[in-house]
Amino acid sequence: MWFPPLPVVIPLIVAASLVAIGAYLPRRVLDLVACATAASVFAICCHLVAASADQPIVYWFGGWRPEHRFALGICFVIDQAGAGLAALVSLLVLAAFLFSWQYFESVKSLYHALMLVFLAGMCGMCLTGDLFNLFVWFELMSASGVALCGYKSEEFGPLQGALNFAILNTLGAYLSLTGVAIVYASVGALNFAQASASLAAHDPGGWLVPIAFLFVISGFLVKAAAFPFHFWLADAHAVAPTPVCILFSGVMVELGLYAAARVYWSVFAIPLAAHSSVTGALFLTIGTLTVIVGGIECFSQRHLKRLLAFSTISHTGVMFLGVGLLSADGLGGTAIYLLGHGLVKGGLFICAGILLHRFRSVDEFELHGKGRELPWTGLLLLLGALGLAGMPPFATFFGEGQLADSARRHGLGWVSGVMMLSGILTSAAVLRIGGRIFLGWGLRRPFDSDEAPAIPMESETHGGHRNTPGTMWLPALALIAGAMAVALAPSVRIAALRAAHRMEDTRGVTDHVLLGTPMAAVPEVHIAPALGELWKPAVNVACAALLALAALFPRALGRARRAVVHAIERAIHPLRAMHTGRVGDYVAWFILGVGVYGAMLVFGYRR
Amino acid sequence: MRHPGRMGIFFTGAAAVAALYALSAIRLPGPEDVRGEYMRIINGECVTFRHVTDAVTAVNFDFRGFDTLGEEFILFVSVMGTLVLLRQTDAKPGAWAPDALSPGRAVGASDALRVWILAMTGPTVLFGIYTVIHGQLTPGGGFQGGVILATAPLLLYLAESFDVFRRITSHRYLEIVEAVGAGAYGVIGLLALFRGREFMANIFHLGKGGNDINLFSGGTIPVINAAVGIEVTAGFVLLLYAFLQEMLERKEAGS
Amino acid sequence: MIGMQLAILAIVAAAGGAVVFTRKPGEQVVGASFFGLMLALMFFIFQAPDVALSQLVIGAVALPLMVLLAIAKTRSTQMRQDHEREQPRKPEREHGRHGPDEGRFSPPDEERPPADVRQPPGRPREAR
Amino acid sequence: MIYFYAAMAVAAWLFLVGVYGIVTSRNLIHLCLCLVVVQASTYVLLTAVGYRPGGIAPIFADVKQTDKAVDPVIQALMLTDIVVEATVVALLLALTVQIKKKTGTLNPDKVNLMRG
Repeated sequence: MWFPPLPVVIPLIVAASLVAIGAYLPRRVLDLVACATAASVFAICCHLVAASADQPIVYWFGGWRPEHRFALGICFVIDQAGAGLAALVSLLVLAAFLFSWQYFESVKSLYHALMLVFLAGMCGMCLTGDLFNLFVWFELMSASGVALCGYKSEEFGPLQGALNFAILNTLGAYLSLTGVAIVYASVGALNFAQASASLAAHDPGGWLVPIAFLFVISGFLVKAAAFPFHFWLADAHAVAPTPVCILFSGVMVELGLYAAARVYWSVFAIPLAAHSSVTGALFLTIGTLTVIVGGIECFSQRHLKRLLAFSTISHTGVMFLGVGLLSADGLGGTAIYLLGHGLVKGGLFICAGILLHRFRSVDEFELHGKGRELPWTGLLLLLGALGLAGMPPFATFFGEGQLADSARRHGLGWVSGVMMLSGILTSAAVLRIGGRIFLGWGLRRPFDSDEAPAIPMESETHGGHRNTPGTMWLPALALIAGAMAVALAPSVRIAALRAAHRMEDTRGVTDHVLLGTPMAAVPEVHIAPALGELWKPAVNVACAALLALAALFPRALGRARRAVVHAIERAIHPLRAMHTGRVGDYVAWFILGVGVYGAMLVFGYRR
Repeated sequence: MRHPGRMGIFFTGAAAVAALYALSAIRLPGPEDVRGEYMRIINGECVTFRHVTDAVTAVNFDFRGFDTLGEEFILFVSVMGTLVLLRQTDAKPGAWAPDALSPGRAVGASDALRVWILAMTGPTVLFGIYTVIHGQLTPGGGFQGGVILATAPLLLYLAESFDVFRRITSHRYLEIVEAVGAGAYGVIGLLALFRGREFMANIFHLGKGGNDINLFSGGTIPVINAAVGIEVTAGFVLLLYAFLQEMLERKEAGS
Repeated sequence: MIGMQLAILAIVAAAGGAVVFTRKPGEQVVGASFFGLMLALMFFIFQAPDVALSQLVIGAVALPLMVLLAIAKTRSTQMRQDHEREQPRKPEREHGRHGPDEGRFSPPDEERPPADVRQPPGRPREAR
Repeated sequence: MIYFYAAMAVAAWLFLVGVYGIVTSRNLIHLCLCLVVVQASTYVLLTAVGYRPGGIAPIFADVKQTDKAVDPVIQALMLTDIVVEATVVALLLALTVQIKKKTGTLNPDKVNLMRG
């Protein structure tokens, strides 16, 4: 059994070696080593996906297998959901390394080392089966993420972004650790399976379990940019170097969501089973608020990277809705959606990086019409916008279809409406900015004087900017094409649903980990009929296009313009005013969010 | 948002969070027999099966050694991140503000005092090394001893000058040492794979008989402990170095 | 024993509050160092000598040291910036193309209305 | 058990007072030290969780293993926690120093690029 620890261990050892000898190696060798490492991690993760198809792989570090049903050591519990996510992570890291081939001309090996440690932390989060180990990888991911976010420390923007990122995430991590301590205090176990079994057998009663659950996941909610913990994300993503943004938006945020879902199903599902409706309502509330706030904020941005960051927030909301259905098919739909979104968002950020490379700006108004030189990048951006809208054949379409189907069967039809809202607002924003940049449509100056921040950016590259190197547009093309291709094969969708069934089978996993009992076969999975849903993306794209056109050509609204603009501003202003850019405010919102969601759980559980 | 709004939000949330703490406290701690099991097994096994007397070290480097690997790299990546943020790469000697060269000299400390500080360096190093290598027997270990060792060069700076500090703590060299310390941990873990065991399995000789406990018993534990000690020493010296150099940069000092 | 435990917990609580409510970083570092020391003592009293030793070297020594160095650095930066403000200096970098956003960097010590006092939402924007 | 409730109360106090400090902070270095106070709340909680009344330190050099000892697992977790603290603060201080250089102020409310 060689492979399970390697996705974490290989990048760590390579990172250490790069720091030790990297200064004596030429830049290209560093790039090659880094790419080779990411590629081999990708290959190993793909192998793990295949190997865990039948039964989850349980790997006990140090050979400390459970004695008398008691887990002494740390284990990896690798199922298809975790391994698949780790594969997505390593694929995006590979894309980021390719993209940064022409980037950061002056860097030494530290950039590569930080990225590899970041990769190791994310893989560890995907695969682990231990509460404290999850916290350790979470912290490793955050620490390397902060360092990467502030990488361009000669500018001010990255510094503030990294500071807000660090403070919010650190606070969240401490609260998570508090939750872990509470779990340990009540059952004396850190292993997921052990804690789940003990909590089920000795429920401490009262509100202890729901509160511990909330504390544990609050760190992950911060990472997942759930409302009202989301403020840091837009600040950090807007200013981080582009290759880092690919990872931040493509997978890091989703990993927060994954960790929350994983902790719920691995540890808390049985003790909280009697009140699953309350837990579901919590996730649905978070999801709805996050979709709306992220979508509206996204539409009101002019800075392309920041716009994409808010779109990520909105789409995370969709995934929260999927998790909130608390069902296997909802979770499977979320997995498909996550896959599609990660790839599309990675591709879109690369497009932003290409613009930054060519024109030293990602500002909507500064770039007005300049994109005419870059029709292919524009096409990729258009495709990305369609992917955000959930157009077939993008994976987001199939994921959304699955989620809508699952929601309908749970009597929560309104959920699909909220999901459509996210698609409309975010793709409208991308279409609008694309129309302005690549077609030169619309005004050259902001129509509204109360405009969104135009964060000064410096180019990340030196030298000639006359052309776009292949290492930049090829990854973007590959990612967006991948997002289209991946879910076309029904086998991928079936695998996602089966993985979700496995993840949801708490009791089966617990016995499998502690006793080695094989898990029961996965029941027949139900793929939602996709073609009947075709009207949704059509409506999405039509609404998005109308909205984008209205924003580009407000005069076409004629007499109604003043009233419309006025109404929209009234709606948007409070949200914009919330986002003050001050870390003290963010922390206050964080505490309020924890308090309110905690109150929700406490009052819900009394029923 | 104006300040009062922020405080309103905070106090509302804080009241609720305080209530959450209180509500969870009334049900804690859980039944003794349930939550004491982990502890009982470890306390019962660490001497007999691992040949170490410090159970905390046994947990850190053996039972839950994989956590410590992650933690090592948290330290590693934070040091690298701090260096990146402060951009300590190519400073040249002589770029320091003259009055900052030595706090000892700057405040006009007598030679006797400076000699005394210098003389303290030796015992500090000895104590640090002692703390590192006795980690498995008595309280202490790679982390604690490493930080103690890292303060030794600082004493040199206090007594002499930053140039002396710099000379014995070459930046490039320290980075290599830190990386080797961190990487060694992973490599020791990998060795077990080549022996056909799980990652991080304790494959070295644990000790003879049941009661053979000394500085070298415990198999991989003392080796990992030493690697951690090296990494922490180098890491903290680098951190102090980065901040010191940042403070002393003449260009910024406005002199 | 229990009396000692409660006493050290009370001291830790008080010292933590003192760290927060001391607003001057220079004085605060002293408080933080004391706080770290008290935490180490608490670990010791609660039978955690390993942790106590770590806390002693990190919380009471290494961390305050780093903070002190950072304070010293920011002071020297402040001196330089005060020095430069007396003579007109060239802007460090062109912000020109971002026109309206230059004002987002508030210069130090300059009293200006809080940046978030914005146009109330109800008023039509076009009038401005 | 009284020590446990006292510790829990102290942990809650440290968490909230530290966060209060962060919310009201006008100086980034002050803010970093408030974060240290927040983290200390997890130390206090973990210490109390690991403690057993009448237990001794889990070091069996001079005592037999059968003696009652406190929880070594929690102590190992705390060691990790303490190292994490130092490193996070180092990163934040590095950011602080750079922000001071770039903007000339340490007040987190005065530097603000990310509004709206």
